[in-house]
Parts: sequence; C-alpha cells; structure tokens
Amino acid sequence: MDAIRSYLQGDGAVILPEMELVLFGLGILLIDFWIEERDKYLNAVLALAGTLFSGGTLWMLRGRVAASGGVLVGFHESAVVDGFVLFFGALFLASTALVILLSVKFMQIEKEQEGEYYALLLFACVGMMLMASGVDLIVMFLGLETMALSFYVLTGFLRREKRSNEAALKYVLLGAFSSGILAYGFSLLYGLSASTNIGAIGAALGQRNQLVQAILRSQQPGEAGEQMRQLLAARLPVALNFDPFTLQILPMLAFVLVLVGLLFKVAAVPFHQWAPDVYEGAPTPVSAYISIASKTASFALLLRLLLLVFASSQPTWIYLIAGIAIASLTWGNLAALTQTNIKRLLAYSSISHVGYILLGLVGGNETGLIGIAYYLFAYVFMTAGAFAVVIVLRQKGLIGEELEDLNGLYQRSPASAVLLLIFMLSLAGIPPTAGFMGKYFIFLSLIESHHPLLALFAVLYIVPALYYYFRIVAHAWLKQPGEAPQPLMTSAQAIALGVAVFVSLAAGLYPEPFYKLAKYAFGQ
Amino acid sequence: MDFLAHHILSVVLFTPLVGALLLLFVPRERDAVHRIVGNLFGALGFLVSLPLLRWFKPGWGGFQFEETADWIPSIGAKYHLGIDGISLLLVMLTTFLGMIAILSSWSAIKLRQKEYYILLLLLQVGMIGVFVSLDFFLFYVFWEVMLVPMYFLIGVWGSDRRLYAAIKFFLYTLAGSVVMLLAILALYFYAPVEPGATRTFDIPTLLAAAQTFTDPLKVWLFWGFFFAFAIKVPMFPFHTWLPDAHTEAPTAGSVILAGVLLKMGTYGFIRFSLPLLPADTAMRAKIIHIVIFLSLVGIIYGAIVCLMQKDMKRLIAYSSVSHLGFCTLGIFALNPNGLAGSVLQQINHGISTGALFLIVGVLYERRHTRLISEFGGLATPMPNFAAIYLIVSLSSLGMPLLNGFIGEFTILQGAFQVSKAWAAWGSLGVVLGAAYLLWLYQRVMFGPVTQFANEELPDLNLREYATLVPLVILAFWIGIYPKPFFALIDKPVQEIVHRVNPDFYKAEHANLAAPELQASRVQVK
Amino acid sequence: MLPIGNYLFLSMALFILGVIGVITRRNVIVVLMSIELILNAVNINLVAFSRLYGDVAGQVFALFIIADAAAEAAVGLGIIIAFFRNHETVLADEMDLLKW
Amino acid sequence: MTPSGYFLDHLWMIPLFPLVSAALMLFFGKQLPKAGVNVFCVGSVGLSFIYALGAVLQLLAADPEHRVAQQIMFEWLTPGPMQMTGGHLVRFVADWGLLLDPLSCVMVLVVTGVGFLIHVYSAGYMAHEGGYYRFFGYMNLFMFAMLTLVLANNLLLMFVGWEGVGLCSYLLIGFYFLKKSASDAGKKAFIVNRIGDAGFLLGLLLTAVTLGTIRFTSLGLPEAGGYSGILQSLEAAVHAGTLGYGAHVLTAIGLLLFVGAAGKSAQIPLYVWLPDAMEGPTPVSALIHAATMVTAGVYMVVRMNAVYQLAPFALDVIAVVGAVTAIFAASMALVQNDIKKVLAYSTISQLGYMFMALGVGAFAAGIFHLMTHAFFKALLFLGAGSVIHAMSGEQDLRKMGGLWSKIPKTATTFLIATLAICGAPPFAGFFSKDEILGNSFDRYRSLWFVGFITAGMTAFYMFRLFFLAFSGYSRADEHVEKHIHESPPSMTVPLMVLAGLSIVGGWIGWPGSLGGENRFERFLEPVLAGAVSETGAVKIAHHAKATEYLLMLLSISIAGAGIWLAYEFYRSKRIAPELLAEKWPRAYQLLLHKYYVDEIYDALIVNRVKDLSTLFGLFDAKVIDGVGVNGAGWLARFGSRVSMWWDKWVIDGLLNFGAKFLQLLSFPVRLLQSGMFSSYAMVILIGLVVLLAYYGHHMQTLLRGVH
Amino acid sequence: MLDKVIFYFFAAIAVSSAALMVTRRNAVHSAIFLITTLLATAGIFLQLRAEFIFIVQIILYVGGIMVLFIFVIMLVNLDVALHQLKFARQKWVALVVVLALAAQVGVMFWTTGKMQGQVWPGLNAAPVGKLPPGNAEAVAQSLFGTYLLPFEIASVLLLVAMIGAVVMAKKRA
Repeated sequence: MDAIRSYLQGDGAVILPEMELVLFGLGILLIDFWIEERDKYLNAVLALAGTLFSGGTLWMLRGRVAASGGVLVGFHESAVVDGFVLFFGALFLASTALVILLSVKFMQIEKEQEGEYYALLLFACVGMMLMASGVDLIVMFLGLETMALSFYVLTGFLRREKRSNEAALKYVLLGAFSSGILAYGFSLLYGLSASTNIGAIGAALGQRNQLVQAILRSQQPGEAGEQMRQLLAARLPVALNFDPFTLQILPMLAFVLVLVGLLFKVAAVPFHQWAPDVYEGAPTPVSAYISIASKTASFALLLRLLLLVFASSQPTWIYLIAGIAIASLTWGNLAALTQTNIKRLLAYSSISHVGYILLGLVGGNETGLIGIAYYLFAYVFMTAGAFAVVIVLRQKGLIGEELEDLNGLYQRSPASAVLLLIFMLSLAGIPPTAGFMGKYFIFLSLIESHHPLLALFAVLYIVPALYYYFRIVAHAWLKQPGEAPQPLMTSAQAIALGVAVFVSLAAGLYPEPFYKLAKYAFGQ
Repeated sequence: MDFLAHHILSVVLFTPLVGALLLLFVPRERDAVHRIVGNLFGALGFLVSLPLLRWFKPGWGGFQFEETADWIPSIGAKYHLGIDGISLLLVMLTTFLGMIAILSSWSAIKLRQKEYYILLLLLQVGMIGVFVSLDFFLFYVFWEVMLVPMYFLIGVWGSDRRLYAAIKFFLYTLAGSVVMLLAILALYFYAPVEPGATRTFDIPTLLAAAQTFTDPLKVWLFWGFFFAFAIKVPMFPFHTWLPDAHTEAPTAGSVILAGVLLKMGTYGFIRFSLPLLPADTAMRAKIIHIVIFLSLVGIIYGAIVCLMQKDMKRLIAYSSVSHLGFCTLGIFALNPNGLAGSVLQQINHGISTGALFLIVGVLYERRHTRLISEFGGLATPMPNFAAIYLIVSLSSLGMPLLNGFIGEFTILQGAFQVSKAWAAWGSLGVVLGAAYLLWLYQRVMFGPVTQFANEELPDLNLREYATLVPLVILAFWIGIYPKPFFALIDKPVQEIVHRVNPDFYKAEHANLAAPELQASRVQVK
Repeated sequence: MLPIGNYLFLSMALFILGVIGVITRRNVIVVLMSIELILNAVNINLVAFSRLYGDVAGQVFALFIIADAAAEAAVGLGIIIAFFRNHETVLADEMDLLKW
Repeated sequence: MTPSGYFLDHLWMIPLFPLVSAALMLFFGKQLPKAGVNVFCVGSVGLSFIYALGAVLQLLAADPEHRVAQQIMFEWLTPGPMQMTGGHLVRFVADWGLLLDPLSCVMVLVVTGVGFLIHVYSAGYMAHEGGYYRFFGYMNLFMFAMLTLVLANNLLLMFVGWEGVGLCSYLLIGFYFLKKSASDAGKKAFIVNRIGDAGFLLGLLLTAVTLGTIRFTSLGLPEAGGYSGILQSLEAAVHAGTLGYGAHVLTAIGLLLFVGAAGKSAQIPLYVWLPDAMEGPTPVSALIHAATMVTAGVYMVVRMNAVYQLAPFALDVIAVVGAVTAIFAASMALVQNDIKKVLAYSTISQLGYMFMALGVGAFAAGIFHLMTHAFFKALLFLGAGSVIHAMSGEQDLRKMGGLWSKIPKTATTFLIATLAICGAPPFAGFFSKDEILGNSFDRYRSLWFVGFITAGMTAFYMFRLFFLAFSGYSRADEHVEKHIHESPPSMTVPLMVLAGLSIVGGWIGWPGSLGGENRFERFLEPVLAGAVSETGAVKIAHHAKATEYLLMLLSISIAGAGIWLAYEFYRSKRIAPELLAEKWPRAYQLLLHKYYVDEIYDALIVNRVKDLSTLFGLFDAKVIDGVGVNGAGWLARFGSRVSMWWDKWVIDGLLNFGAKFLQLLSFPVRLLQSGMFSSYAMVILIGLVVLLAYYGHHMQTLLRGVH
Repeated sequence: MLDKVIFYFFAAIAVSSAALMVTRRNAVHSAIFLITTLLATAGIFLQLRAEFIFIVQIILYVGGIMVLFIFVIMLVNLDVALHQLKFARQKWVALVVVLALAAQVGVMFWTTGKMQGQVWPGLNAAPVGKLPPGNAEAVAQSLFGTYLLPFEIASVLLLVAMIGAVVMAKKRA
C-alpha cells in the first residue's frame, strides 16, 4: 500500500489521470460481459464517470503543479504535468465526455452500444493526454499511436456500414503511412542529438543553430566578422570550414518529416484528404471526436515540438507554416462551399480552422499562443455543438447528415435551430461568440508580428466561410420542412448541447476567465 | 430616477433586449400578444430615449452620459458608452424609426410573428449599440451582431429572392467589417501604451493616439476602415448589395435598413475615418479626391440608374445610393457646413426614405406587387395617400421647407467652399433626383386607373397614418426650423473639424476687410 | 561499424521503396506491408544511431516501433477483413464511396 | 422717418393667409361646400391684397430713401461657420425674414392684386370641375410661395418661394392628372426648372462664399452693423478694392443666377416647358405662367441688380439671351393654332423683352414691363379662358371665328389687351415697351432692332389670334355653336378690371418726353442705386428728345404694320396665309414644329439620360444576374466587360453564377478528393517533396545567400 | 572488413527483396519478400551489435506479424487479385514524385556525409569503439528505468490493438 502511495506521490502523479482512465476502460470491458443488452448504456455511464473522475484528478493536480513551481516532472523526465497539460488534458476530457454523451442514443440506434466502443473512447483520451504530457519522443509517439489506433477502430466501428469500413481502411492506411513518416523524422531527431528527450534535442539543435549563426557572422567582412573568426579559431577551429547550410540540412529534413506527420493528424492542406472521407464515413460521434479531440491533441504535440525542439529555427519555418495555413484556409473554404453533406462540410470547415490556428503559430508571440489555446478551446465546443445537432437529427430511419435533412429544422425543433445558429456564428467567427474571440487573438498576433497581409487574407476568408455556414443556417431556418420527423433530444444530448452552447457564448460574451485559462496553458 | 439619469444609455440600449427576452417566453400561438408586446417595446424604446434630448447639453464638448464598466480587463476592452450630438441624433433616429418600423408590421407580417418581433428588437439593440459605444471592441460586437437579425428579417420575411438577397447582404457587409476588424486591431496595437499597462480599446483614447501615427500607417488604417464603411454606406462600387437587400426585405426591414443601417457607415466615416486622414497635405488630398470622386459618381450613378427601374423598392434603393453620396460628399468636405449638413442629411434620409419604403409597403400590402407598371392612377382611389406620398417624394428630392433641402443645401455649401466643381456635380444629382422621383410618382399615382385591381384600393387606415404622419411632421420640422438640430451637432462638428482640418480655422488672413464682415465673424474657441 | 552514411542510405532506400509500395500498389494488404517496410527503415536508423553513440535509447525506441508496427498491423488487418466482408475486394481504388 | 405701422409690423400675415387657407383646403377641403371654398380661398387672397396694400401705403408714407421695411422672424438655416473665398470665417445664416421695399411693393401688389382677380375668375371658371378644393388649395399654396419669393429678404428664402412656385406649377399643370400629357407637362416643367435651380443654387453659394452673406440688404434692420447684406458687403468690397467693376466672380454669380432665372422665366434654352405648361387649367396659365411666377426670374435679377451692375458681361449675356428669346418665341407664335400656345409663346417673347431690358441696364423698365405685362397677359389668358369656356373647351383657333358678337364683354376686353400688348398708345404696353426699346437703342442698336422686329411680329400674331377668334364666320361644330354663351359675371368682372388696368396701368410710368415724370422709375430708384454710384457704364446716357420721339413713332408704326398685315391675312383675306406656307413649306414646318427644339432636346439629352440609365441599370443587372448586355455601341460593350470583370472578383460573382460557379469551384476539389487512397497518399508525398524543396531553398537563401 | 561484407550482403538482400516485395503481383510473394527484407534487416541489427533487437525482429516481426499477414492474405480472395492490375493508374507520376523525394533526401544525406570533423552528436562522429557487453541487459535496464512510461503506454497500445482487431474481425453479432 505504501508502495502504491509513494508511487502516486512521485512518478505516478504525473500519469494519474491517464491511469484512472485506463482503469475505467478496463472496467467497462469487464462489466460489458455481464450487462444485458438494454442496460448497455451503463457502459456510457461508467465511461462518463471515468472522464469526470479523471477530470477531478486533473483539478487536484493543479495545486501540486503550482506547488512545484509550475511543472511536475516524472518518469526520468519523460512526462510532465504543467499548465499546458492541465489545459489540454481538461480539453480532451471535456471533449471525451461530450462525445460519450452524444454517443449513447446514436450507438443505440446503430445497435452498436458496446463496451469496446466506450473503452476505446477512453483509451483514445489516454493517448491524447500522453501526447500533451509527454516530453520524450517515445512517449509522444506511443501516445499518438494509441490515440490513432483507437480512432481507426472507432471509425470502422459500424462494421456493417460500407462507408464506415471504407473510412476506417483509408484512415488506417494513411494514418500508418503518416506515422511512418513521423517516425522517420523522430529517428533523425534522435540521430541529431543522441537523446529522445525533447529538451535535450532542443538544446542540441539550438547549439547547432548558434554555431551556424556564429559561422555566418564570421563570414561577414569587417571587425565583427574578424572577432568571430578569432573566437571560432580558438574554440572550434574545424568549424571555420563548415558550410552553415550543410549543418542545417538534417535538422531541416527532420523538421519537415515531423511536420508532415503531424500536419496529417491535424488535417492541414495538403495532408487533409483523409479528413472529409473519414468524417463522413465514421459514426457521427466519432467524427466529432476526431474533429475536436484528435486535432487538438495533435496540435498540443505540434506546439510542444515546434516550441521546444525547433524553437531556435523559428524564423525560418514560419513561412512554411504560413504557406500551409493559407493553403488550408483556401482549400478548406473553397471545398466547403460545394458540400451537401453536413459532416463533410464540417470537415472542410475544420480544415480551414486549422489554417487559422497555424496562423497563430506564425504570429508566434504570446498573443499568438494564447490565441491558439483560445481558438482550440472554442473550436472544441463549437464543433462539438455543431456535430451534436447533426447527431440529434439522427433518428431511426433518418440518417440526417445531408443539408436537405435540415430543412425547416426551425419549425421542427426551434431549440436545436437556435443552437445550430449559435454554433455556426461561432464557427464563422461572428461576435459575441467564442469563435470570434479565438480569431481575434490570432489576428492580433499577426498584426503584432507584422504580417498584415496574412491577416488580411485570414479575415477575408471569414466571408466565404460565412457563406457555407449560413447555407446550413438557411436550410434550418429559411427552408420549408419536408416529411422529416421531429427530432427528439435525449437528456444526454441536451446536456452536451447545453455545455457546448454555454461555452460558445460565455467565451464570447465574457472572455475574461477563458482568457486567463488560455494564458495559464502557456505558463502564466 | 437617479439610476435612469446615470445609466440612461444602458437603459436605452437594453430596453429592446428586455422586450425580446420577454417575447421569448410568450407562447408561439399568441400572435396578438407578440404584436402588442413588440409594439409596446418599440414605443418604450423611443420613450426612454426621449430624456436624452432633454438632458443633453449641446454646448458641452466631448461625450455625455458616459458609462464605464470593466468587461475584458486583460485586453483592455470595456463596456464604455457615451454620446455626442451626432450620435444623439442617430440614436434618436434609431429609436424613432424602430418604433415606426415595428408599428408598420402590424398587419403586414403574418408569418412567425414571435420571431419577427424578437429579431426587430434585437436589431434595435445592435444599432443603438453601434452609435453609443465608445469602446472599439464593444462597437465591433454590436456592428456584427446587428447583421444576424437583419439576415433573418430578409431571409424569412422577404419576398421571392430573399435567400439570395439575405446572404448577399450578410457577405458584403461582413467582408467590410472583417477588414475593419483588422484596422481596429492595428489601431489598438500601434497606439502607444505605457510599459506594463494594458492596451485599451477606448475610442477617444485611440483616436487621440492615432494623431501620433506616421502617415503611411494612417493611410493603411484609413483604407481599412474606409472599406467597411464604404460597403455599409454604400459607396459607388460597393453598392450592389443594397438594391437586392432593400427590395427583398419586408417593409420594416427596408425602413430600418435604409433609415438606420446605412447611417452606420457614414457615422463610422465621421467618427473613425476622419481622424485617420494623414497629416501630409498631398496624401490627404489624394485620398479625399478618391473618396469625393466615388461620392459624386454615386450621386449621379445612383440617380441615373433609378430612371430605368421597374420595381419601386429598387428605385428607392438606388436613390439611397445617390442620397448617401451626398452624405459622404459632405463629410469629406471637411468643414463645418459639410459635416453638419451630412449629419442632418443622414437624419433626413432616414425620415424620407423610411417614409418612402413605408409607402411602398402600404401598396405592397394591398396589391402584393412592387412593380411600377402594376400601378397607375392611384390618386383617384387613394387621395390622402397621394398627398402624403407627394410630400414624402418632395422631401426626398430636396424641396425647400422640407427636410431634404436643408441637408442637401448645407452639404453643397460645404462642398462649394472646397471645390466649386464638387458642388456643381452634386447639384446635378439634385436635378436628377427630381426627375426620377416625380416620374415614379407620376407613373404610380397619375393617369387613369389602368388595372382593375387598383380601382377599389382603400385609402390609408389609422395605423398607416400613425406610421407616416410623424415622419411627415418631422420632415416639415427640419425643413422649417432646423436650428435645434444644428445646435445639437454644432459642437461635435466643430471639434471634429478642429481635429482633422485645423487649417480651416487657421486660414483667416484678411484680404476682404469689410467692417460688416468683421462684425459677423464667428467667434471660434 | 561502418560509417553511418551507409546505414542512412540503406534506410532511405527501404523507406523510398516502402513509399513506392504505398502509393502505387492497389492491394491494400501490400500497402500495409509497405508501411511495415517504412517502419523497418526507421528501425535501421534508430539502431544505427544507437550504435554510433553507444546509447541504448535508440534500440528501445526501435523496440517500441516494432510493437507499434505489430499493433498497426493487427488493427489494419482487422479493418481489412471487415472491409473485405462488406466489399468483397481489397483493392485500394475500389474504395470510392467517400469522395468529394 | 422710418416706415412703421400695423401692416408693416404684420408683413408676415401677407403670405400666411393663403398658406392657412391652402392647408385648410388640402386637409379638410373635401368636406367643405364649394361656397366655403370660395370664401376661404378667394377671401384669403383678398385679405393678402388688403394687407399688402396697407403695407405699401404705410411704406410710401416714409421718405423715398427710407422706404425699406425688414423683419427677421427667426434664424432659419444655421449650419455653422462658413469659409469665404478669402479664408474668412463667417457665421452663415439664412433668416426667415421679410423685406418690403419699392421693388417688392410693386411685386407684392401685382401678385396679390392680379392673383385676387384670377382667384375670383377661377371661382367661375372652375365651377364645374372636379377637385375644386384641390385646385384652390394649390392656388393658395402658390400664392404663399410667390409671396414668400417676393418678400424674402435673402436669396435662400427666395429660393424657398422659387421652388415652391415651381412645385405649385407642377401640381397645377398636372391638375388634370388623369391626362398623361398633363402630368408629363407638369413633370417637364419641374425638371427643367430644376436645371435652372441648380444654377441658382450654385450662384447662391458663390454669392455666399464671395460676400459672406445672402441677405439682400441690411437696411431696415435695427442694428444694421451686425447683419451685413449683399449690397453692403459689395460696397465694402468695392471700397476695399477686392472686387470691382467687371470682377470675374461677380460675372460668374450673375450668370449662374441667370441660369436659374432662365429656367423659371422660360428663356432660351430652358423655355421648352412653358408651352407644354398650357395643359393646366387656364386660370393657372394666367396666374402662374403669365402674370407672376414666370416673372420671378426678372424680379430676382433686379433684386440682385447691385451685383449685375458690376458684372457687365453677365448683363450682356442676359440682354442677348432676352432678345433672342423674344424674337425666337415670337416667330414660333406666328403659326400656332392653339389659342393658349400662341399666348404662351407670346409670354416667352415678352419675358425676353424684360430680360433684354435688364440686360441693357434698364432695370426699372424691366419691372415696369413686368407689371404691365401682368395686367394684359393675365387679361389675355383669362379672356382666352372665357373663349374656351364659351367654346366648350375648344382651343383650336381654326375652329373658332365670329365670336365678337356672341361674347361681347370678353371680346372687348380681349381687344384692349391685344392692343396693350401690341404697344398701341396709350395702353399700358406702349409705355413699358417703349421704355425698353428706347433704352436698348442707347445701349446696343442691334438689340433695339431685334426688339423692334419682335414688336411687329407681336402685333401680327396677336391680331392674327384676335381676327381668327373673333371676326369672320364661325368655323365651329354645330354642336359647339349652339352652346356659345357669355361667361358669368364672376369671370367677366375680373376681365373688366384687368382691362382697365391694361389701359391705365402704364400711365404711372408716363415718360418725361411726353410730359410726364416717369414716377415709376423714380419710385424704384432707391432700390436700383447699385452698390457704387459711379458704375454708370451701364447707365444709359440720356438721349435727345428727338430721338426718343422718332423711336416712339417707329415702334408705333411697326405695330401698325403688324396689325395691318394680320388684317390682310386673316380679316380681308387678301393674302392667303396658306399660300405663304406652301411657298416656304420648310420655314412653315420649322415654325410650326417650334424649331424642333423639343425633339432635339429629347434626342440630345432626355433620351441619352435614359440610355445612360438603362446602361447603368444593365451594368448593375449584369453584376447581379449575369445576363449578357446586348446593348449597342462601344459604351455598352465596355460596360459589359467591366461588369464581367466585376462578376469575377466581387462576391456577387460567387453568389450569382450559382451552380456554375460552384461547379467551377468544385472542380479542383473533385479532382483531388477522388476517394482514391493512392492519390491521397501521393498528395501527401507531393506535399512532403514541395515542403522539403521550399524549405531547402529558403534555407539556402538564408544561409548561403543563393537565390 | 568483415563488417563491410556483412553489411553489404544484408543491405543488398534487404533492398532487392524490398524491391521485389513492392513489385510482385501475388501478395503472398510480396509477403515472402517482406520476410526476407526483415530478416536481412535483422542481420544488420546484429552487425550493429543490437542482439536484443535482432531477436525481437525475428520473433515478433517475422514470426508474429508476417504470419498474421499471410493469414489474412489467405483469408481474402486471392485469385481475383491475381488477374487485376497491380499498380494504381498513377504509377508513373508516383514514380517521378518518389524519385524526386529520393533525390532530395539522397542529396541531403550525401552533402551531410561529406562534411568531415563534426564533433557533437551528429553524423560522421566516430562510433563508440567498445560497447559494454550484455546488450539485452542494457536494453532491459533502460526499458524498465528511463523508459518505464513508454513501456506502460505500450501495454495500452497493444490492448487497443487487441480490442480493435477483435472488434473489427469478429463476425456480426
């Protein structure tokens, strides 16, 4: 007992929330054997309890994190708990909880209310939390894979659905391919620093970068160059013969490989193509989960890597990121214009959101990071809300994924129509909603970092975005209802929608606490 | 009472919101209740704004009735309200037209009344908010918030091409406003701030800070704001949303759209764009020339396009392009006459064009068409209507003793002081204005009754009088005794001119030293 | 041990061949195998670096990569089987329900 | 001794009476019986006349140099400080103020007096028309506007009246709104007037920025120093040397204001509306389009005489325009067959006379002619109305004839008026016309000659009219023939009063050469003194008496010649007009079609504006729904190209092309999002390659300086 | 010298059989060639003195994963696939892109490799001369010391894989 307690006081604390989730997952797998078909919802209850429990633990950890100077380190510096982890962890747990709430009725209709489903949801969450808390390449990679594998399976969970099969197959093949690329990049990173700890890798790359700068300085004519030449000759004579570019080649290669691997996971153009297909084919709650949680987690990982490992070469890669961001914005918005399937449309829209978030990275200053956190936060809830409305539409005998299915939603269910409107406004970034505040910080950071043209691009893309979001709204509000039945909202769905809409509005109307939260994520 | 005195602007701002919330709880089937509550709060909104007029001190500079509360302290956004004479007039216009617009919907709207009144009231909140905000963040929020109800008003209760018109309206204005957002952010960021202090969104502070910016930066910011306001106004090349939106919107929507919404653009020009004009004379002249050119093109182009319209509402919509061209012309004349005239003309346009849309609404309600060719000879069955319509037309075309003339004349006077050519081109618009409005009037009202359906049209009923007569009275009031209106805007206008065009007051070297002139020289602070 | 470049080129060759397999083969099982090939290339890198530095971390990493490869293969094959049951094919370009 | 008295203190009541009555009519007239309408409307104008008379008498009681009464009721337009041309800031104010001086005395009496008579006449004439109350409402409104115009103490308030009379003219011309030609004519009048008004406004603004005020004078105000007037400012400027005789800015003001005057007073090129305006009821033509409103331009120019006296070029322009208009309109009147059209052209021609007078600097003569013209032209129109009344609405001269015995009162009065307009002594027209011709002879001989010829033409066409209508045999339909009857007393009494005025009205200006003392000119002298006394270049050197007699003789003889010619053509029929017409068919057609000016205007301006409107509309329509412009001409093609461009780039295109555009957009998406796994993987790979290449290149640029 | 011979031998086998794996029409053949590649790689691991990985490679990969593959290949219909095109339509474009990638990466490795005397962790550093004996022991130390957390995660990962495989492969209920 003491051993357990001391473990929990020490290393164990770092992964306590994850452990709880795993335990709950295993518990679900166990009790699933015993419960009757009609009581299967208990799986969901247990899963929800798991997220809440884990969330509670996360909340408790907050004090310990503060007590130990802002960061808890464990497992030989391979995992940490800090504001970043708490923020993202809470976000993952929240999205998992939302998805669980949304899944109950949906999976019942699909007749797939199984323990494995909920267990996989929890395991995916474990993976994501590890992605956020890992500071070791191996931990990160395994966390990513845990999440990814869970998602592959969840996507294909409707085994009788052809589209679900296909989506899962595409997802697993492409996902594994991108993981391979990522792993190749990781291997190079290891080769560059002889360590898998990202702090050490970052330091090694930083040193290399310093040397490159020194060499460049020494090549300049004049006094400063001369001084630097002498310094180098004294410290590291061989460096005088180095070509600075050659020194940076391998970090560059590693960077690009890692970036591609992760951009695939966040579905940035041109690595996005799996997303619409998978969103469409997957069970809708899973689409929501992939859309909100997987993306957020991958961003957490990307942020850790870019800000810790590749920080030294930041000025060189922001243009790369900016290009990807603009491509994502353009392509996402362009493609979304013509979609008729709501899930696909949301997929493309989420691609354009990735563009905005990446622009925050381009800004790169404090505002930009807060903006990313705020944006992701808002994104989770508003996207979850949007998917939730689609899920509410799903009835026996009605798939409810096409725009036409929304027709006259206002007459059929005013409440869901109003909610849908709020989510769409938030997604489009119209104040006073959370989506606007997220965009606000991103734009501000772009201006602060003197990228007015990028900012202009970014704001103008709100316009086509609004067009397709309001196509959804127009279908729901302005068209006459057809034969479609009245959607019935279960209480679980109502709770999920309530939470989503509360956050979407509160974070827009009174952003102060949310701003503090976002700031906390980056250590203030 | 004390509370009211200190929070009068908040009260004005949120009274319609209270109405909207109240309506939320009225069951859907109780249409009569919705109507009554909607109208009640429309009227109440106007009533609570009346004390503003009484308590406002025209002689004081700066903003009055200021209210400040923290909102998002971390980024320096505050809940900061306040008005000067210009915004006072616009707020009054908003509450007044709002009341009338709501009243005009009494029998015109039969579908989804609950939502209709809620949206109209929400729209009121947004518009008043824009005029009373003294914090950029708050301003922007209201600016955008107001788009949504308008979208639905057009989209749900509009006519045939409503979906198209609604989204077009939304996209156009949104395109402008997002660019404005950037400009606001840049203003926010570049404004000097003491180290350690939070930046601020306070409008007076930022505009004062903008004076210290370099000229190129100012120019960029200017165009950023310009784009948004030009779309809203709408100025010439950005006007194509307007005819569609106006045409498809329900009557009340058109009234509000023309009466108030467009003024947000001109208000923005006055409040935000002018202080951002660069100090360098050449640069400034270039900008002003572009803007004036667009205004003049708008005046003439709008008027000419009116001549070929077949749809009454479309015609009136285009006439707005022309009238608003006058407003921008006055603003960018950068002298007290031009500005004062422009502000007054904004009010006038709200009154006249609002009334014109009401008039079309009256016809539409009776005949369900807006095509000019469907009418003719209506003066016979509807003589009283004919009279009011005539007065409104005359007010719109700038007949002396009616409001339009006062505004147009003062604007032309302002423009004339800067460039005689501007005034000359502007006066061409006056000529054309008479042409299209009278032609419209002739085609609709004169001649024998050509259509069977028009023979027995009932004349105005009491409610329609109630919507139109106040506007007519106001039109006469401003036309005959505009002094109180000028008194309200005199101070802010002078302040603006002092800030953006100090040369106006400097250029006082005497070369025409008539003692009589000396005696009537204005005492300027 | 040979100069590290040799191992790098070897791993690159396997990586490239794996990539070729992924993007050209129609049979999804072969695609999955090609991905295994890529992961194998990664392992060569890791082990070579591990040898270079005399640091065992690379080998541990490689170990986990193998575990991951196994897991991916299991899930991937499972999905392939499910797919095959519904579609009666394992050809990549016959997955075309989801597009645009 | 400054003038004062009850009537002077209550000047504002003069326009108020008709206004109140008009409001009453327009709001409640429908409920009133006809008699009530008569009492209110005719009575209100009568009251105005009495008040005006009282005020004038009280003014006359004062010394000639103090005959100015001015009242500022409230400050009307106060838009803040205005910058004058020199950089001065002045507080621009337009008062709501009334000014009564000798000039406005004349006008106010003419307007209320003749107006009153016409109102009385209308009560008879309109007795059987529908919309009786509406008619009188408009008429009273017109009286209000006209009185505001003449009593205004500043240009802007004058503009109020100016526009107001235009509006009433529009309403009254279009009184028979069921008739399209009537409402068209009304609209045409308004719009053409508006063109002039634009000029007026610009002139007004130029005055304001040049002189810092638009008040005519500060005389008659309690503290004259605080309120500058145009006259005083001009004096000051001339003394200070900033403005002088012939200053360009004054010329500009003069010309711009004259554009306004040309519009209102139907001068070339803006005269086209007046003939059409005859669509209105005949009393309207008498009141508005003969006696009062159309002379507003003349009045305004005289009002601004201080400026004009310093702007010789502007005066020359006015003179020439006036002269050309006079002869041009007279020539068109020669062949018109519509009784009212003849009179309309005659009005234009007479107005031309007046402007010619102003142009040569004979302001008093112009006003004098204005007054006499009001008498006899009103009489002519009313007489014509009576004729039309008798002929059951027939207006075509070719279908009249032989009315002399059937409607003797009308005929007699008509003859008097005809003689007056021809300038036969000692009728009113003789004195005023002679004054004008004499003055122009001194200034420009050529102008005199034009006027001289015009006088002959006037005599000819007026007597042609007279002979065609009243002499010979009746050419009317039998049906009409039976109903011919003399008009009721309410119509004939005004005729007789006006006839009396047409005879004696000119006597107050009995010229010195004929033993009189030309009181009229002396009366007006204080107003016409100008800003500077020595700018006499415009003033006419007094000519020898002999010349004067000669001129008089000449004009009498040319009138006689005209009358004789008309007699030969239409009474004795010794010369057949048809033969002439056949001999010079082109000339005849040209005259008959009024030189095709309307057609030319239509072709040059009206239709072009409409085309432009269509084009612009298409431009917008093009933007909106992408329909091709199949317009003619390069402009249309250009417009279409522009709008195509517009389509592409503006959100409209995005929306409007609708399906097609979206298809276009979806094409690349469809191409890439093929659903094919392999292609997805390859896109990832391409992305990788591109990123690597870009990043490598970027790095190389950074680190090696390679581009 | 021996190192060289061993390396080149295994490298040649690995590359050539990998190429064959990619190009064989029959999936079973591909699988066989993949096994060969994996075995050759194992040889290279051995050459690098990573005995533990060598064993894991052979047992887990060749013994476990590849059996799974072959099993699945047998399960799905083999005959049809034999008569179908083996490559996607885009193969030529694909080849160009892949060659471009190969060229990029190759040039990168090549230029880096040419640079001599790099002193910190990186390429061309002289290999550590002598490794401590007992590779398996070292790996274990590391695995249960520094990398305990990944080890724990790996268990979850494999659990997920197991559940996934079961869920996917089980026949519908």
